[in-house]
Amino acid sequence: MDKENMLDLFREMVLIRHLEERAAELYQEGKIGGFLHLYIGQEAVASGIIAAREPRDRILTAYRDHGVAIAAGIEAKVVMAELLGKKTGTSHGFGGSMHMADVDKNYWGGHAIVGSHLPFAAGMAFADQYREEDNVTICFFGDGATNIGFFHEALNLSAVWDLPVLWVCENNQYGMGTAVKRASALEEIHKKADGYGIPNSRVEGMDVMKVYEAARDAIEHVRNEGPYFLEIMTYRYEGHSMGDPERYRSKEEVGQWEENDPVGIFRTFLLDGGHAGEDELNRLEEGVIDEIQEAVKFAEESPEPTWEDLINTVYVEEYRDEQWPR
Amino acid sequence: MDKENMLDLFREMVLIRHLEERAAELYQEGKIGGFLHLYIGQEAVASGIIAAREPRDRILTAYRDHGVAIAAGIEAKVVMAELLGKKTGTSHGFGGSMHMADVDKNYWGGHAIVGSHLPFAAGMAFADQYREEDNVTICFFGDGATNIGFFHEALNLSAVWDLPVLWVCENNQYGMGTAVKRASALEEIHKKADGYGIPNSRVEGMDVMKVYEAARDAIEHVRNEGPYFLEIMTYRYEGHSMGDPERYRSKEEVGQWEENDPVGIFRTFLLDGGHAGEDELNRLEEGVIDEIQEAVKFAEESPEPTWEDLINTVYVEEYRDEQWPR
Amino acid sequence: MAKITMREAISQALWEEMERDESVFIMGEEVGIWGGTYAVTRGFYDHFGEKRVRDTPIAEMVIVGAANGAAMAGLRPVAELMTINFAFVAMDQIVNQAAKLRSMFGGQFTLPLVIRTVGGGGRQLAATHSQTPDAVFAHFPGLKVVAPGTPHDAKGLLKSAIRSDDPIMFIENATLYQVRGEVPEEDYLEPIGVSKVQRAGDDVTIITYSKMLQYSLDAAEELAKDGIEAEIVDLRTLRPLDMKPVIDSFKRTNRAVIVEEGWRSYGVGAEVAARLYEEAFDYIDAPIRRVAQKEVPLPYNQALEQEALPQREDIIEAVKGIV
Amino acid sequence: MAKITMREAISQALWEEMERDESVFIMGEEVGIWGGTYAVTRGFYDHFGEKRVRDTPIAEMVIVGAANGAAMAGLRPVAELMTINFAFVAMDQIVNQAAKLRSMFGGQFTLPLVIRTVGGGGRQLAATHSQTPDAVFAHFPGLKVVAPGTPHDAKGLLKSAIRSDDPIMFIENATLYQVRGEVPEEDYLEPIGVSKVQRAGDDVTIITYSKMLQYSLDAAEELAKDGIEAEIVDLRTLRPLDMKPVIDSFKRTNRAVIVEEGWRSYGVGAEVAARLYEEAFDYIDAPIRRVAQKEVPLPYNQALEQEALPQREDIIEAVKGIV
Ligand SMILES: Cc1ncc(C[n+]2csc(CCOP(=O)(O)OP(=O)(O)O)c2C)c(N)n1
Ligand SMILES: Cc1ncc(C[n+]2csc(CCOP(=O)(O)OP(=O)(O)O)c2C)c(N)n1
Ligand SMILES: [Mg+2]
Ligand SMILES: [Mg+2]
Repeated sequence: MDKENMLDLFREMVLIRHLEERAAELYQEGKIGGFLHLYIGQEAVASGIIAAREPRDRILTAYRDHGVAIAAGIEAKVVMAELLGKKTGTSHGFGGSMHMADVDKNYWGGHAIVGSHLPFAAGMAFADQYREEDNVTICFFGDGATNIGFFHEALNLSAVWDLPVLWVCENNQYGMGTAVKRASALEEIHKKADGYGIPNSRVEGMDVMKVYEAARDAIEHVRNEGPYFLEIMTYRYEGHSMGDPERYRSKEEVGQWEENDPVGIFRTFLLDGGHAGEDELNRLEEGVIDEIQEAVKFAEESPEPTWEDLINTVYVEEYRDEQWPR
Repeated sequence: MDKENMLDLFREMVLIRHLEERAAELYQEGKIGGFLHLYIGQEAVASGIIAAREPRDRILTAYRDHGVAIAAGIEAKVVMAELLGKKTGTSHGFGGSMHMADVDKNYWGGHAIVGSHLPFAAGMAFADQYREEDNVTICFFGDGATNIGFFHEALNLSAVWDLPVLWVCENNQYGMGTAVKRASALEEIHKKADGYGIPNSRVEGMDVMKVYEAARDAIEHVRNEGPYFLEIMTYRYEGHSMGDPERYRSKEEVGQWEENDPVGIFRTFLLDGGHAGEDELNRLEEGVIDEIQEAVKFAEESPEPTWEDLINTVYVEEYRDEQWPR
Repeated sequence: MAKITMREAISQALWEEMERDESVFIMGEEVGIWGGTYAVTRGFYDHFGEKRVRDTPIAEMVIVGAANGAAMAGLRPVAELMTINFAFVAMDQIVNQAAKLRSMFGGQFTLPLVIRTVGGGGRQLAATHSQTPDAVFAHFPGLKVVAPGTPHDAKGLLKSAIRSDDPIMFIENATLYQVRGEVPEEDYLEPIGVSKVQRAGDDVTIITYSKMLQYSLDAAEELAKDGIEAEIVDLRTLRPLDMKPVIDSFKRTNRAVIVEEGWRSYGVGAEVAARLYEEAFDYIDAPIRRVAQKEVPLPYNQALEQEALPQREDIIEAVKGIV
Repeated sequence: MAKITMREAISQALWEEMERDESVFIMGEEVGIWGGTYAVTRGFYDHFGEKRVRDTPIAEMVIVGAANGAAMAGLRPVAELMTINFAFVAMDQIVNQAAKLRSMFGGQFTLPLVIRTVGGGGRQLAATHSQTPDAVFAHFPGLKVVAPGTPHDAKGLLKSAIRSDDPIMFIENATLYQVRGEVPEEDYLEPIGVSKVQRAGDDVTIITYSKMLQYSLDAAEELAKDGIEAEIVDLRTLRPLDMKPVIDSFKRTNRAVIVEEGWRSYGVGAEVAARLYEEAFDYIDAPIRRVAQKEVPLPYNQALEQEALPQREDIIEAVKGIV
């Protein structure tokens, strides 16, 4: 990766971090509703993986999706507008925090039923295979999602049909308040892929360059040889969602992981490697702060979607029903 | 196993074989309705496994359940009565071929939604663990069932909660018309258990003594150490159910497996090992033929269940609804 | 016009649409080598090849789920669920995903999905394999639910469904596959969401669909012998629910019987009755009757299963009770 | 009597029944260490221990499925599905297994299962997380479906449910947990399957349940200012559906409005309306009105979500339209 790309990547991670912090504030202020799941601590995963994709490669994830959206190239203001439920948001205000997508960016959501999007990923990869296009579908999901039936059926199908999917498990140690070993027979989650004959590996997820390199190789593998499974070891610094009492872990544990802050690690890497100077990085960070501020302004000033907008999303074709609320 | 037990086992396998053949005829005659899935060819599996259980050990299986019912100790006439939809049947005529159970024999069905009973098995084993009873729950299912979400969730839970379940996959090479490798990422199905950290092995399933010995060890393991997974290699000689066009396999293939007929193998074993003489085995077989004849007579002469019988099964408690069809 | 079976009509619709459009493919359990458990896709695997006629593992969640994904990515999947009873295994993918994906993401993509499945009782398959839970699927906005009662409608509606950009649950009935009816030779479509008068009459309106259309037609012939002429309106689509032909008919007959195969409570008849009362209150001369399945899990025993299922005699009796 | 919240009432019911009967246990996602995502089981894990308060993997099929098995084996599971939206993932185990197992095997065993879950919209959770599909579950014979609207009923009904030998779906509402009401100190039960008059009145009958009971009570107060006295009948249980108090009331008021949070078509109101017309045809003075959710996947945007959900004003308007 060249210097410019590295700095872009750094800026992106900082952007995610600030976006999430600002979102938390807006939630406290009551400007964001619903559930809000922050990506703070996991930035290196989405950024590292997605840095390695081609634009034609598809991306899907679960409800912890703002960071992934940013890494997929969606503007912060569009993410912010969605959080505020505005028409200018990724999903025109109908999806909210958990359901962001921008298919022009090949970002297919943002899915809130745990595991439900893994079958979609298989189907999208099938569509590409069917049309003989060599796209890769990259599907993110949590450690907790590996225990649900969707996971099993989707992984099996991807292997039997030899589908070009990169399965990316973000192992952040917990599914809500349940530690991996209390929910999963295998703690080394990537080994579950052996049950489907899918090659796999585990990667340290706080170091974005390591994630990037692993992703590059994995995507290469998928494009040429079929499905691959990456387990990325990471951690979320905030609660599962806003309002989590966090009875399941100690402050010490969180503190230990904070010492491995992915933004900090990457900053050090850039400085120590002579890829950038303090000033440069600080300027980037200031730019991010401005961008977030503008994003909030944009979101706040954006129009609300209308009832007609909503109705128009439900069916494409004629819908004859006298009681239909048009 | 002593001689008497071996002869019982032989008789049981012959009984299953004849029962199934008679059932096929009754189906052709229109006396049995619904779907009919025969166990012919797989007799050594249920007989071998169940010979190794204690009466306190629970049994569950899928819709291919007549043979398992007989092995669980249910009388042929009660099975036959169920096939004819009679009140004297295992399920009082409400379940039919696919849904036989006799909880007094610790036989918990007979379940027709593929994979749906694997969660039940986990729950039953949990109940035993909860009450500190050292029962083992033995759960049979097909190769095809290992690709459905139920399988994944149930196996995972059995491992995480360390439940006393013996998982028994009857690998008869096909799920309906789909060969294992066309549906399952792993052809060595027992290795799927590795994905849950459950010890496992594969056993030749046409030789009832081999099945019995494997089951004895496996049940011992489960009783003392937690879940175990057995894959039994077997084959069904008849179609998936009555009316199967069998386009998915050749006559030659079936013929090859028929050379390994489990009844024939066991017969030879008994004769060669000096455990029984020709006459003795023939007498047993004649007894079976009589038993089946009587079973059919019993079933045909048995009363039909009434509407009231049916209604009484639906709810235990009072049901206040003016439109309820009492 | 040729008289063909419902099975042939459905098979033709699939075949013609696959010939017409490369992006249509079929996936499901035993759709390929077996030729479909109800023989609807016999010959497809040989003709269209493994690429477009995909046998799947027994895994309904990923059958519908992957079809959802393929549809989002621009293909036109026809996902087969062997019976509607197994649709419950895939319920989330149907009612929570297919029905909502487009709207929830602001209409960014279409979801041209057809889920073909088979419902109905009467074959002694016992409680888990005999259901007619059509109303349950019709409850969810975002889906369309189609359930034809004649070969003509089955073919025309299935073709429309495959060409539609909306997710559609297409519910066939296992005991209708042998029913014969006239079907045009040439390409034709039937509109989704349009109820249809299948028999004219002035004395009572029978509102029904799917298998019960056949029962109702039989009952109407019996009633005619007693001089009672029933008009039969076939809903054909449960969502959207096109009440116009129902109300037009009712305004003439002032009497209605709704006939469905599924359970009575919270069934199709409830909705139709409620709407009739709402939209034609001033035209009611007698209570509207519902003929439906008795509320028990269907038993294997044949006599009891038939006792629980609605019969032609029940329709006749209901009509005679109000005319 | 003490005024406590719905959350406390439900929590007490669980606690008392667990104290009373060793065979009762709780299983579900986050019921243990977390204390329940809606804090209903806070303190249970510490008090009853890991054995009886079981955190599970995120695996709804095996949550309900293992509960089915445990119930067959004689325990009394209370399986929690974090929200009713996730019940679709476990749909087969609920409607195809729990509802049918006892009957299909001829009544050999009982299935004393309670599935506790939480429905309702209005919290900007968007389409997949905001549903009120209660009617869907009520369609299946073999199940009972309970959905209380007050702390008093929640406690009494949940205790009855836990002691019942039938499988019961117990549907709470996320926005009701803070609602307060009087609850007796002593042990009491409320009968399952008995509708209840929650407010007396002579001018119109409002039939409702769960959260919409609260809305209806508010609306009734407003209506009273205009001299319209609404009688409110709370169904409390959707299956079985006890229509007697509804019909008794309707025979006096001759007018009815049915209020539910879920979608209108194929919803609860349809069944209640159909039955009213069937059972009290001669007492109808005006069309029966249904107030329900507009038929769209609920959007995240707050204003639009509220526009889709039934409001107190809708109830008032519906009543005024017929009195
Ligand atoms: C089918 C389903 N069950 C339960 C939930 C509630 N839920 C939302 S997130 C979550 C935890 C998921 O954990 P994990 O997959 O590890 O992802 P993480 O939140 O750690 O990113 C749960 C249980 C849900 N959304 N869908
Ligand atoms: C959930 C579900 N999907 C589909 C079916 C239809 N079906 C019945 S048996 C069967 C094949 C099962 O194969 P396997 O598990 O190998 O068992 P076998 O019949 O070989 O004994 C299928 C697809 C079903 N009963 N349930
Ligand atoms: Mg996690
Ligand atoms: Mg098999």
